[in-house]
Amino acid sequence: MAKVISNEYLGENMYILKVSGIFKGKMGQFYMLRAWENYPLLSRPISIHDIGEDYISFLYKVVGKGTKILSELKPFDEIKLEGPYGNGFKEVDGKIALVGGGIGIAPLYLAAKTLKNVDVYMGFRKKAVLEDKFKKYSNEVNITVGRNITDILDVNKYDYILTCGPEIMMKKIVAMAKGTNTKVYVSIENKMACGVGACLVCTCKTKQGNKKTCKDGPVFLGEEVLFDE
Amino acid sequence: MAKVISNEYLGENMYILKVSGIFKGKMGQFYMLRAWENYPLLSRPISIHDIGEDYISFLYKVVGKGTKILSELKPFDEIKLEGPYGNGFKEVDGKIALVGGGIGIAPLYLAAKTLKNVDVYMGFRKKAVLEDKFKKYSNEVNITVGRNITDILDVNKYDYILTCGPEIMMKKIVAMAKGTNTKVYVSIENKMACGVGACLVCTCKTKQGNKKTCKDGPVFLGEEVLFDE
Amino acid sequence: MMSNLEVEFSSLKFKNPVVMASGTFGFGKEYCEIYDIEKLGGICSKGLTLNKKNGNDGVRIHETASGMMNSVGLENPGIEGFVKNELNYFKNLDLIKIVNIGGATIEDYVKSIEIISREDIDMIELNISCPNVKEGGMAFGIKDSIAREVIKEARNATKLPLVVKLSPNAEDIVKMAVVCEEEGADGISLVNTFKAMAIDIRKRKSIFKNTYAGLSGPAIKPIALRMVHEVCKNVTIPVMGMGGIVNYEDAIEFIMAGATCIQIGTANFINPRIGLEIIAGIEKFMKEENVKSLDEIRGIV
Amino acid sequence: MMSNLEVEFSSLKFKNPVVMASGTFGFGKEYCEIYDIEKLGGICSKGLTLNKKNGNDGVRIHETASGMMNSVGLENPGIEGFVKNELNYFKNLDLIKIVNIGGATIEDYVKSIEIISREDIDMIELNISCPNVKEGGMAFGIKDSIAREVIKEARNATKLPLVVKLSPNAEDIVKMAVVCEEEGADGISLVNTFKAMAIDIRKRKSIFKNTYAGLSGPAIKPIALRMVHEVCKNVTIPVMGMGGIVNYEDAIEFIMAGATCIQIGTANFINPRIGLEIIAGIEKFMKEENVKSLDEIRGIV
Ligand SMILES: Cc1cc2nc3c(=O)[nH]c(=O)nc-3n(C[C@H](O)[C@H](O)[C@H](O)COP(=O)(O)OP(=O)(O)OC[C@H]3O[C@@H](n4cnc5c(N)ncnc54)[C@H](O)[C@@H]3O)c2cc1C
Ligand SMILES: Cc1cc2nc3c(=O)[nH]c(=O)nc-3n(C[C@H](O)[C@H](O)[C@H](O)COP(=O)(O)OP(=O)(O)OC[C@H]3O[C@@H](n4cnc5c(N)ncnc54)[C@H](O)[C@@H]3O)c2cc1C
Ligand SMILES: Cc1cc2nc3c(=O)[nH]c(=O)nc-3n(C[C@H](O)[C@H](O)[C@H](O)COP(=O)(O)O)c2cc1C
Ligand SMILES: Cc1cc2nc3c(=O)[nH]c(=O)nc-3n(C[C@H](O)[C@H](O)[C@H](O)COP(=O)(O)O)c2cc1C
Ligand code: FES
Ligand code: FES
Repeated sequence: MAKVISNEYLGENMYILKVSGIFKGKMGQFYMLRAWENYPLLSRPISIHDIGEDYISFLYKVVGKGTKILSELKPFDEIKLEGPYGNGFKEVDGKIALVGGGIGIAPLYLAAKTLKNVDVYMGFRKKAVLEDKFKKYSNEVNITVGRNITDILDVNKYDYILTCGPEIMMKKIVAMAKGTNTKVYVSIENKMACGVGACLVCTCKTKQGNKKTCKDGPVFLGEEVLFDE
Repeated sequence: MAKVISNEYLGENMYILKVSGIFKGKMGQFYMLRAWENYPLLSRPISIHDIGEDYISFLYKVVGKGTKILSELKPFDEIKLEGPYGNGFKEVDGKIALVGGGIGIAPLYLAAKTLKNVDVYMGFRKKAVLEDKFKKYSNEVNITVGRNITDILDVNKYDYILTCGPEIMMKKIVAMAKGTNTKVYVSIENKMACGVGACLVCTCKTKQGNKKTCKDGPVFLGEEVLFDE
Repeated sequence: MMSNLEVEFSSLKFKNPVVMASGTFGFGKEYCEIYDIEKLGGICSKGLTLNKKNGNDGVRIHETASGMMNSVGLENPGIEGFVKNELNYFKNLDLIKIVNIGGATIEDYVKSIEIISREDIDMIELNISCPNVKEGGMAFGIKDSIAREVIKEARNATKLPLVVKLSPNAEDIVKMAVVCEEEGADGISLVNTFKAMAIDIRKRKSIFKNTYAGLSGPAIKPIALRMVHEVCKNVTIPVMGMGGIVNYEDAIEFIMAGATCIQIGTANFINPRIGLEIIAGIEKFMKEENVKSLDEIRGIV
Repeated sequence: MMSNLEVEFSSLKFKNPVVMASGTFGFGKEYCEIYDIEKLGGICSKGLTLNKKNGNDGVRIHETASGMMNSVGLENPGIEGFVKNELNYFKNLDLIKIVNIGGATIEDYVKSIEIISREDIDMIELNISCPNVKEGGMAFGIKDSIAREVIKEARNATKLPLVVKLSPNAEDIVKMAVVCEEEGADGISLVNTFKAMAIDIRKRKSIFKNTYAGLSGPAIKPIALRMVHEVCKNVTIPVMGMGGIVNYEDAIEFIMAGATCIQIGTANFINPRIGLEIIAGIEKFMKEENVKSLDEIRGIV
């Protein structure tokens, strides 16, 4: 049981939840969150957005029952966190772009903080958020609103692209990088139950066969992933 | 949807919940309360403790899931109330005693307020509550702590006894009044589903056959009720 | 336009597919005090037996995770009692009026059906989950060979539209449905409650005097929906689907699985006005998805 | 005293009655990183088939009211893959090690059992919920006549203690259990998941590619408990009870219904340390209620 420090509304149904305590975790890893007893049944996987000596924070979007309950948390309320789970982003070196679509920007902040000197690309439907926060740890922050972020991304400029967001966006980026020297890492979102690799419900199909999104991922090399259809 | 005004802790796991709005209801009637979506499944029957022009209040004890959720309500939180249901206490006239055991005192406050000039008897396990509040509307307030309230009750002094509390207490009072001229009205607590008389899960066995606690009760003439065993 | 919610079930026209389930809505009177129940598609009466029944002793309800167990034991005034005291109000309701009939022997069923068939009601729902006394308590609803007999006799006993209500405890629910169709039932309704148990560990006793009781509510919805889907794929007569429906999304799921009408039971206890809300929700869904008639989506999955 | 939690199941002694259910605990390795799993009574491996399986396509999980549906489709490394890559770790665990075996034909079952019987494990759990290819996909777990064949052959193929895991979709769960006993099974475990369905009403499609999927979790507990109770009253071999157990109270209910061991599946996803908490809870209950051995309360209801 950990205690909520704050739960700030950012607009566009997005919140930043800050929880007090000493937590482990690196960029791209996630925790299973639970701020309820037995209903809904499953805990919810949420990426680490930021982490410090005495806190951890999560950026999340309200899309259903679980995230709704998260959004109602107030300072001093209790929450259960299990993790950190998953492999996280690799500590790559070179020219790096972080590309996020919508709530997919969540894990990229810790990535920016960790990797430094990155270029950030963020695509939003209606309104940009956290632009200034990201600027602190990046060379440039490029934003689209209501337009595909892939429209303004030149994959050839980068050695590495770390991306998280709608599958269609990540798929596009992988396709754009095909035949180039750019390596794309994608963070896959699949529904999860155990979060630790025991139940096999979160399968990500790859050229190497079935992988567990929770344990072998959520970060995969883009070219390895067999996206749907 | 109504809004919580206050939710005051009294000690001994008891709370008074005050809800804002214009409500109907008289002594001994109850509402079905629900301050949650679909879990737990059923709403909880709680007697009217007090009612005014722009509020209604409930005195409840935390015993499980539902009352636990009620106890976490804060001012401005929303709550659903369906009611008033049930028959309530009769407007009797004469020498009247109100006898409550534990949380059974809940409906007696509105009874005292309505009937006036009553004698109140309240039995508690460990600590008395609301003594002063009851004094305002009664001739005398008699209290036992850790001892049976029936020990200090002389049924012959009264024309009517209205009682609510543990079944064993009410049964005792009915037995004590047997053969006297004192009429005892008991308020029965049974688990409920619909609250309106449609599902037949809240049966109270009486000499007149099965009655619905929610619709025909919760107040019955004590001598009519066939208590368990 | 309310009209596009209309559905035809056998020879009957329902204003909308939303029907209140037997045993959860009394004879309609109680809910009438809360809202205008004539907005509903139909209601099923509390289960009636030939003779008055006092129902079961002991606890009659127990809440479970997203469900509830009941052991009412068919408490009811008996067919004659119903006809005398309840029918007058019931029959004047402007919606489809279904009378649910239970029984412990074929003779009882037949007699009840004969009596009720003389009255001004729209349909009979034959509840075959009751124990068959002759077969040693085995419910009619478990084995299709036993069910066949009672359905056959029931069919012969009435000209009213006859719906058979199946138990999810049936050995083979599809076979059971096929038997209903073969024996001339006009429709099928399912599911009734699941046989279930709960134990009071401090008292070291079953919560219910009868040991087992019937489980209903959202908990059972995924199983009920599967059964309705299986049945709808295997019969041509119309189906009333139910089991854990609490919102319009659930209702649409049952319709997409093939149900013509849907019934709402336990959800009435969550919200007494749930029927109206589900009707409104279905209408909203149809508008959003540009569905002109439920025929377009029925059985689409 | 931990010792009074010990239970004997056939010839095996479990430290305590708490066993992790097949498919929800992998081969133990993952949870080992979270806590000392050797405190558990036992674990059942993920279901193994003769040959490696990649499992089902499409969505594999869907949450329901107090339950979840899964359609993993028995993804597993195959018996040989298990023996080569997993067994070394698995067999060295200090608890009762149960290997769960699935199959589509009797021949597959028998071969799998023969291979695994050469290895250093404690017990085989025969999962008969898989489709019987010969009978046209009808699961072995539905009809007792079909189940009898596979149990008979499985029994002949091994000297290891053999537990047969029953499906709640069986036509007659009690009959099924009796067949297990008659064919020499050392025990029975139940229940597996319930066949269930969910529909995506906007896409107008079943959530799962296979149309149906298996329901587990608290939603099913009341039905599972009833089935365990019915089975325990009708066989003399020991039973492992499961289905929706999420706390020690649930576990005690199953034991009072007659189960010797209890299995925990879905609850691991609510809280990875649930096994330990349930063990602690059972111990606390026994102290409070002055129960020296679980034998005193087993089957008391
Ligand atoms: C590794 C990982 C990291 C994630 N990180 C974040 C994050 O940092 N911030 C954030 O807002 N979200 C994140 N998500 C997605 C988040 O887990 C889901 O949005 C959340 O579980 C939805 O729960 P709910 O109860 O609010 O919605 P539900 O009521 O369960 O469902 C609402 C909708 O969300 C979909 N959904 C449910 N669960 C998931 C899931 N696990 N993945 C994708 N879609 C789902 C449902 O299909 C449905 O359409 C992450 C998911 C994964 C797998
Ligand atoms: C007409 C009526 C009026 C009532 N008025 C009040 C009141 O004014 N104040 C108050 O505190 N309580 C009142 N009760 C009792 C109250 O309804 C229950 O305490 C409450 O429903 C328990 O809900 P829970 O979720 O907290 O407990 P649960 O988790 O459901 O159960 C906890 C324990 O309470 C018992 N219980 C559950 N429901 C009921 C019930 N309906 N009646 C009796 N026992 C039950 C359970 O068997 C269990 O032992 C009244 C009950 C009735 C029928
Ligand atoms: C309290 C209660 C009483 C019931 N009584 C009857 C009955 O008399 N006859 C009948 O056929 N079904 C009866 N049922 C079953 C319901 O009609 C319905 O089939 C079942 O509850 C599943 O639907 P639900 O999950 O929407 O409640 C009863 C159910 C409940 C909860
Ligand atoms: C994700 C998942 C995978 C499962 N895989 C198997 C399996 O491979 N073999 C098997 O016999 N049972 C399997 N089961 C069934 C469980 O072992 C258990 O019987 C069932 O889930 C009911 O228990 P529960 O409600 O505690 O989960 C699986 C269940 C789940 C949830
Ligand atoms: S969520 Fe269980 S294996 Fe990934
Ligand atoms: S609670 Fe339904 S009849 Fe009383």
